[in-house]
Amino acid sequence: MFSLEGITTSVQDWLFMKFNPTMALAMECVIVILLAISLFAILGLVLVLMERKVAAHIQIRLGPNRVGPGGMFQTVADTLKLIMKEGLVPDMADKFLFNLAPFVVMMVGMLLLAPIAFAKNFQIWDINIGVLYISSVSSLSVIGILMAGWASNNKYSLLGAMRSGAQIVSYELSAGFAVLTIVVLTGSLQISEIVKAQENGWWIFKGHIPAIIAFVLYIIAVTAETNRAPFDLAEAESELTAGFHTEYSGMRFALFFLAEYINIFIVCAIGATLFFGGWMPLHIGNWAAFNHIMDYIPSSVWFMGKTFFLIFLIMWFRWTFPRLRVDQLLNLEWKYLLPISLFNLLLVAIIAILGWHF
Amino acid sequence: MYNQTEILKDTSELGADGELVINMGPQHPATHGVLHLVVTLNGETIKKIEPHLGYIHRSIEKMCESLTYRQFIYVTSRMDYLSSHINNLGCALLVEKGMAIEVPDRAKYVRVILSELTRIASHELWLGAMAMDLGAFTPFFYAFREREMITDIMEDTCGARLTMNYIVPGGLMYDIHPDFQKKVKAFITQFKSKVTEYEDLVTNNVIFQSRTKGVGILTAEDAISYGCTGPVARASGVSCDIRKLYPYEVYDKVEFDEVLETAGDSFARYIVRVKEMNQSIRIIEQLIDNIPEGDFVGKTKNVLKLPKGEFYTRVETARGEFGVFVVSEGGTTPHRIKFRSPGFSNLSALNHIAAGSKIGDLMASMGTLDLVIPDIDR
Amino acid sequence: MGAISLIALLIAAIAFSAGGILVGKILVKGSKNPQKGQAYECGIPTDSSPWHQFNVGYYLFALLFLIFDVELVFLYPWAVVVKKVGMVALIEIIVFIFILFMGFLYAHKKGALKWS
Amino acid sequence: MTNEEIKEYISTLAPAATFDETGEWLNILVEPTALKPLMSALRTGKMQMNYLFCLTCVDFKTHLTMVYHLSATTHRQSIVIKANLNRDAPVIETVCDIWRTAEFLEREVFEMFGVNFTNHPDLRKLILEDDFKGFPLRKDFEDPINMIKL
Amino acid sequence: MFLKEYIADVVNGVSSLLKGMRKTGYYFVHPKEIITEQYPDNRATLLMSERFKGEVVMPHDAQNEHACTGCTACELACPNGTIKVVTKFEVSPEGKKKKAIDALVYRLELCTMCNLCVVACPSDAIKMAPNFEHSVFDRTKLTKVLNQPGSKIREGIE
Repeated sequence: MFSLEGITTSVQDWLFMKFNPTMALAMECVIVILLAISLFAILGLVLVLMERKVAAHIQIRLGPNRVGPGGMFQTVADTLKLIMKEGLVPDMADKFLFNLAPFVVMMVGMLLLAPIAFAKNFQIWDINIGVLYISSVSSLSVIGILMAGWASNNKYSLLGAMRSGAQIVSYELSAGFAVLTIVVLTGSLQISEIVKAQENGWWIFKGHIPAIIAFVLYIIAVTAETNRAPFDLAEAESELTAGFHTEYSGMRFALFFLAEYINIFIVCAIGATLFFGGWMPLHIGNWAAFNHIMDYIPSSVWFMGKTFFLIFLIMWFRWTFPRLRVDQLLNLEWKYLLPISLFNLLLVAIIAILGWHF
Repeated sequence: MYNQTEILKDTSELGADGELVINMGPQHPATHGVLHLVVTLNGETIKKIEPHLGYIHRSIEKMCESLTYRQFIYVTSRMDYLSSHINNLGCALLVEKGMAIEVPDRAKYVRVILSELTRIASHELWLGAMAMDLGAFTPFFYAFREREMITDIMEDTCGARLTMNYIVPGGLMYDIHPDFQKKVKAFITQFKSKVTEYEDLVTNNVIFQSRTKGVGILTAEDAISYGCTGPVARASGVSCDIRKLYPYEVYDKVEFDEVLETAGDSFARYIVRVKEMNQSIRIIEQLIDNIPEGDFVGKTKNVLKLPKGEFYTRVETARGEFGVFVVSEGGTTPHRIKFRSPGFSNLSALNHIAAGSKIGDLMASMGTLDLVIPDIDR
Repeated sequence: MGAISLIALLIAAIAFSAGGILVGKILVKGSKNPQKGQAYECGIPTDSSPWHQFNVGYYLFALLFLIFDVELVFLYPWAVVVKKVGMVALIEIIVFIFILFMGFLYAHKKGALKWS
Repeated sequence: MTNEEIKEYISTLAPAATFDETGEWLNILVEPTALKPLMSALRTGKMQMNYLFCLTCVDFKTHLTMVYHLSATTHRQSIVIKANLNRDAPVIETVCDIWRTAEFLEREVFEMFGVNFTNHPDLRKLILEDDFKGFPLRKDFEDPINMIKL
Repeated sequence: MFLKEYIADVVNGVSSLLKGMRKTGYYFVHPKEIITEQYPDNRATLLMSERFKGEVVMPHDAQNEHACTGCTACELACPNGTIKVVTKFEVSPEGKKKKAIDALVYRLELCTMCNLCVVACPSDAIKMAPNFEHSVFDRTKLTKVLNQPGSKIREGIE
């Protein structure tokens, strides 16, 4: 049975055996670069196709079904189209920032990959402050969006960027509090520790009420942070045409588009790690046989399954709800989510101290 | 690197308080057509909206001056293309009134049924488009599924899906399709079973309600002063349903309620339209089994000539009161024709109801005014 | 792998983005057209630049965020040790959050959370 | 109110008015100068004509005629007010401070017929381009490029 | 009470959202409800209403005969000048001169499908056909001559 478990260590061992340490490290870096790039490319293609298929089925349509079997290569064709398009830069734009913005957005997405545990022992960097690292790096993405909106010298872009700035920073708070809930329960910021703590039950079950509240808060907050409907005010189509990326075309637009989906993947991966036990299989109490069968499913499948479930949830939101207005959006955060988050944090602290969680 | 960029411009040259003038349209996803709004913004708040029209002005009024009374009816299909049948009806009624042409009952019944179907189709499209303006894409497809059934009925009977061109002065161009009654009944069942979906997805949705309630309030007095008609005025509590006030065809024989709301906000306009669809269904149900047998077209002269004088008819389209004003010199063509289009008056209220609200509210206000641009530009 | 992986990932990001844009540049022979350089404003030429002072509404939220985010960072170390320290940590954090909440209520009362 | 009563009432407001009852509604022809006071009186006086449902202009080749269709939402009686204008220099006072719908309708008449509305707050072209020459709905308007004669 | 209202707000809001999600979720798991028509693929089974007004055609029978007398009633009835009847004088075998059409020029790009020409035609020579695939690369191709080359007027139609 194929599993990614142990591959990293064996590759690393092999490299260090064959080459001198510097060389081995360099080789490792190359492998990471290649893996990350291919992951980005594949994720982009898969997620865009998934979005279109989910949207189509919800909207009683078929969705893309012409390119390849069942429309599987539609996104490949779209990417080719975007590559073949001319990347226009408005005359009045701040050209340096305009060109820099997609890079910033991509870098943020890429950096966030580092602490994610894709499978057992398959993690690029198991940093000991993993959760804090994710919080801090993900808040950088707003810079790319602000940069893009400002540099375009377009009124829609600027409005979109401003909205997105206010929105992302606001929702970062409740995302942070939701993450803290799990940190309180686990007592560690390290991703591998958090996953290990869920060996005999995921936090969403073990942490009961506060964990469920935290999960709901987290999902809402990350939907807003990734500028997805119903919080897609930064690119509200009917109001600001395309928001902050109105002026982007060709490959630069594709990078923004890709970054949006990568961000969704990453926040869902983190959500899966925190609340659904990452790559941990589903274990129920002392049903030994059941637990054993579950163990046979590779950890990478577990991880991807959970992540894609959350991604589906976020897509489901998008194709069901209308968009909020900008003041309502901020109201939701500051009047509902934030007080609830604070209250929930206290609740979880009490539960953790008294040991009421399972 | 930054020498090409003036980071902060002097605000004095840009008007007070950093006002931003933004063009919405003609190529904008929310204006549904080529409406051009010049919006003055302060931050997110709208200070002023100024419509610029004429992107698809074809001067239908001038065109009609060179068309005969048989021909000019079909030009009006292209004004408010979503209620083309009702526009045609209004013109035909004018000719019939001017020349005192007797219309057989069968034609009257069919005309009313098709008018109501057109109204439902128009409201369905509006519902989808309005939800889409507010960011909910899915109801659009659900609404279009039902609308598709109506267009199929229209296609069977009228031979066209949008610009029906089914009415001639004196009756109908040809008889209804043999399956007409069966299909309409099938549509009514389908519509009734699916109408709850709009409630789940749109009406009761907390986001939708908060986006539309209290947004774009138009008081009854303003509605009259701005000449608003149709669902827009009825949402403000102004009774203005031509079908009730000045019944034409067989509207005086059917039972239906004029839907009135008092709030005058976007949500009320939404509710009025949804309830109106149900009332239309009610009208159709009363008529569909009772279509009398007989001729579908009355006797008319070969060449229609309106007597010298002035004529005015009005009908209730999906958007409101559609008036046709004809000045005849006694010839075969009108001397002057004026179409009082509901959209034009409704649009004039836009600045009033949207000024002071957010950009997001503009979508709700504009969406619920149900603007069809060819109707405004004519 | 340690922190060096971050450099690797940064390189990956730059390579990915630059690669895509470069491939596009190489493949596409763009045509010159003055209209292509215009900013999009629904087909109407823009008359004024958007680069000027902007409504303060957005910034208020950024300021509030700063306060709360700093507090959030303080909470991280607390969250790690709360289980070990026990009741003392709980009382401490109740006091801390109470003060924070007071600030929040103050901001609310002042109308800073209301969009102007 | 019957037509006779309306006639009497209007005669007190605008003594020079002439009446025509051949059509569906009572037609009242007034002098352009007398139009504005009459309109104000109709709106605020006992007629309460609060609904201007059609405002247009007709080119009779010899003169232009402004046509105002008035109605009231309370008693639902409609009357038509007309005013003949000089074709070379058509000027009439605006009614858009009485009925706000008139603002757009008068702008349309302004560009299509060239009628100047005094005291109109914003008398610009609404539909046509700003540099458009001529008044399309007048009978003598010719546009050899865009108009196809059948 | 404030807190009670606050909680009720949250609960009502969330439940209304869940209702919407249930509806969309229902359609997601019921692919049978899909109504997409695979247009170019289902061309063979595509059902067009026989009344559909797609374009004006002139039916010809097996002997390549039509019923048009060239009376120009359709030309007069048309609001847009879509139809132009070009007539000629045909000499019959008996030496009698007879008016007949040379070409019935139909400009599809001007047509509004109002059906007035069909109604006006005294000999039912033209009718509306349910063709809707009109796209061409050159708009001059939209100007059609309705009578087929070499066609004749059917016997007995005046």
